[in-house]
Amino acid sequence: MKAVSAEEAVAMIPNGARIMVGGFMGVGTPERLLDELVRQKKSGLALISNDAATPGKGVGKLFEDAQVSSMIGTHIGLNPKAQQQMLGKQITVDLIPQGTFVERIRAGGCGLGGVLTPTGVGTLVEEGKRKIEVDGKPYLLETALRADFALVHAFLADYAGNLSYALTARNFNPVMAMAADTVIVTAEHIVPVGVIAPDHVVTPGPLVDYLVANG
Amino acid sequence: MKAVSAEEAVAMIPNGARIMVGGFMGVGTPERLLDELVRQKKSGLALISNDAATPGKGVGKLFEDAQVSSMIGTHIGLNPKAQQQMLGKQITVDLIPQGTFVERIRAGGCGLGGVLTPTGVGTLVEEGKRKIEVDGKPYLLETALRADFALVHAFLADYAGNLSYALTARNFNPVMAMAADTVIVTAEHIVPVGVIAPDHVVTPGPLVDYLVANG
Amino acid sequence: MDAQTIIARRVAKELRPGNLVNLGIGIPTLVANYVPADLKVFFQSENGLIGTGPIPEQGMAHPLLTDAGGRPISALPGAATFDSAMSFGLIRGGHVDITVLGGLQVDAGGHLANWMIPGKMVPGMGGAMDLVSGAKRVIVAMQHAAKGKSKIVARCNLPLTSARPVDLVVTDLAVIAFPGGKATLLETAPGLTVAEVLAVTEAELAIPDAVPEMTL
Amino acid sequence: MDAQTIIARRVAKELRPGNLVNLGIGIPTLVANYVPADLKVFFQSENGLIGTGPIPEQGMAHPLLTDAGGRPISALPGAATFDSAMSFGLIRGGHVDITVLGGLQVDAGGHLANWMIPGKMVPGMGGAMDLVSGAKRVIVAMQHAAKGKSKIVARCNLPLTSARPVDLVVTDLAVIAFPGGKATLLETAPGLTVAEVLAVTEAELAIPDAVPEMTL
Repeated sequence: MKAVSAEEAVAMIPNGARIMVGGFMGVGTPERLLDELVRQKKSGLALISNDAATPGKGVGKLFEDAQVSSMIGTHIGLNPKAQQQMLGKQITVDLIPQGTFVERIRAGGCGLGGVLTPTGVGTLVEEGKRKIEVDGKPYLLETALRADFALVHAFLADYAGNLSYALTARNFNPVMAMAADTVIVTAEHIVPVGVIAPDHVVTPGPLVDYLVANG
Repeated sequence: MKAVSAEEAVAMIPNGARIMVGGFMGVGTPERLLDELVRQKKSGLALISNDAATPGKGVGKLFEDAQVSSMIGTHIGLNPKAQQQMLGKQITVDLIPQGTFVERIRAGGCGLGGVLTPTGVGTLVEEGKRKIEVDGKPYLLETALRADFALVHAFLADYAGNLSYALTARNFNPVMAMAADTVIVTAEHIVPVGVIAPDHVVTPGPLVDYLVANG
Repeated sequence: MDAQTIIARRVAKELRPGNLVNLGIGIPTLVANYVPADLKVFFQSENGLIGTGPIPEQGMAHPLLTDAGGRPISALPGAATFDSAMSFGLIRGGHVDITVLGGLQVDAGGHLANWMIPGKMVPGMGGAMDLVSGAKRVIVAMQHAAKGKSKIVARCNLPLTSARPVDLVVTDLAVIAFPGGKATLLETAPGLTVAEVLAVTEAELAIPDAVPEMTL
Repeated sequence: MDAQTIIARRVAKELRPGNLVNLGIGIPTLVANYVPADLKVFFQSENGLIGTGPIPEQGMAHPLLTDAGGRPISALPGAATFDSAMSFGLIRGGHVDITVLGGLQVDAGGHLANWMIPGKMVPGMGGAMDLVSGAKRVIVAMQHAAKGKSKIVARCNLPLTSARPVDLVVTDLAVIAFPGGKATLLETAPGLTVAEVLAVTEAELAIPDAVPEMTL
């Protein structure tokens, strides 16, 4: 784990990178990294995020100047800019069920090739997917999902990179922190080692590559 | 969630039941329920447990008087009684990789039909299993595993059934608490609602059917 | 009583002590308002909470505690938070006793369409497909008709949310279940006759000997 | 220096700052004793801990804090605990930088057999198959020969632990890697010649121009 500035962290992300961003409607999103992605005008981003948040909030900021070229998510209903760009075919959007979304990312982080889910069987979601029967019940084979970078927001981070999360800001952050080649974290509070008790650590330090320092 | 005595809890378990028992070498095992299974002489149990512990400890107690008829686990190397019964064909033992064991239980608890794992490909473990390629890489399809009863040991349980675990006694308990028709819990301490902060609850109360009361 | 209130009140009567309940946005959210104070149920918010409480008092909201729409909520004593993998493990794994969702169409076989209108903007299915596939009991809370057209249809022409049929539909006019895979009229709204309900329902409904009025 | 000490000391030299390391039982466990005090590595115990520390002092052991063999351990400041799904997610997902395991046989292609001897009592593979399949780097720490027979064999006749070849084998006599899928002698134990190692090795070994002695 290395402490860096938000500027240094985002400078590592090339245009066209595949990025996972934690958060649910902008709650639990690393806003400082999003602001910096905007400031550094990163473009052609392949975004993996539950939703498109709202304009000006969380990943919603990336749609203001069309920095996203493709998105995998579950819902973009509350961001008109993302919708316009999807309808105008400026971005391709792959909308998938939320439980499938999180399991695919978990599989990517846990070295699984995929999972079998009943969700989507008999719907449009099954198009182009392998259907596999187990004990006579049909499931869709949903494959693992990984990214070049995961942008994660924690509540507490200690000097060793251990992370804990608060309330509903946990959401996709812990699974994304396992599913990317490089994991960059912001935290509401950076605290000494030992402040987060071992049983309360959700993301162990060795998973974190870069922690954005205060100031 | 209903508070019961250990005697009442175990009385619900019929002979021949399929039971999952938390713990790793007896650490994090609900000993009071194991003692009661012995006292009530339950027989023909289909045991799902990581290991056979050691004689007289944890699930090891069930092998003293041959109460187990079959076992799915990952290792029985430290319980000579379990080994004798396996070699004597008194019990059938299905030994599987530990990562596969826990993912199969998780799948059972999370409504997945199974997972694709690279573990075991090209080894004896792949016998009789479907091999599935994803992006040119082979995986074994490992199916979901559930039980009639999960016997779970927590560190703290509150009056609403919320559970938290301590140190390495967490192990298989949280996944098993999701993968059985009936979940019975013992805890080191029963505490008022609110003592376990929402962010520190690992197993939410609605998953727990019975909590074994003190005394 | 307006249509939404009828629906929300009637759905609230389906909740049992100890139930883990997930309420979708729209009419389903209103159901929480009509749960008797002495009935202990748990509400799940799929963004990672069991124990959802009412909108917090002025000045008590926390930006990291919201519902799935991003609106501030409170957490009751005994609440538990978790990540999205756990949240959908609970949903897909059948640990949610009741999910209440809105609907665009439900057909005579109980199939629900509620996420997509071809040709229109598709916002995404969010958690709806997992909820309908996985919850122990699926209740659809919706108006009986929209723009004069029955939403209880012979066969959905909108894309399905799940191949799994729902368990109960509660509208402002009727309560419908699907025993044996066949749409069956269980109750009518107060003051309505069976014939009046049938007249505005596209799907064929089985009519039991007794069809009482809803008690609200 | 005895065989075990040679092996453990040499393996310890493979650890890099920040590595997440899983040590198997037996010789691998000894590796922790030879990690320089100023080298910050994290040890994982697959029963649910990162930050394993030494055996606790008298009276300080806690019955709920043990290693995968059930023996009391301590946890260092900054330790983290988790359930088995997470533990094996870390292992299978490639988050463990180095796993050190014992071996029964390693063959010329780097394949490891370490969990089963047909006809003998099979205790179970525990976490070994996941560790070999998933860790970023797999190091086998074992004696070069057992009962006078080379454990570095042409081809494993014992059942494999994984189809994936290991990265490094450290024995009391040699260090062997598998560049291009071919067993290659990298180092000999202090005082041993290449010829002496070859004489007790069943597998054919490629010999680079320079084969230095281990520094321990």
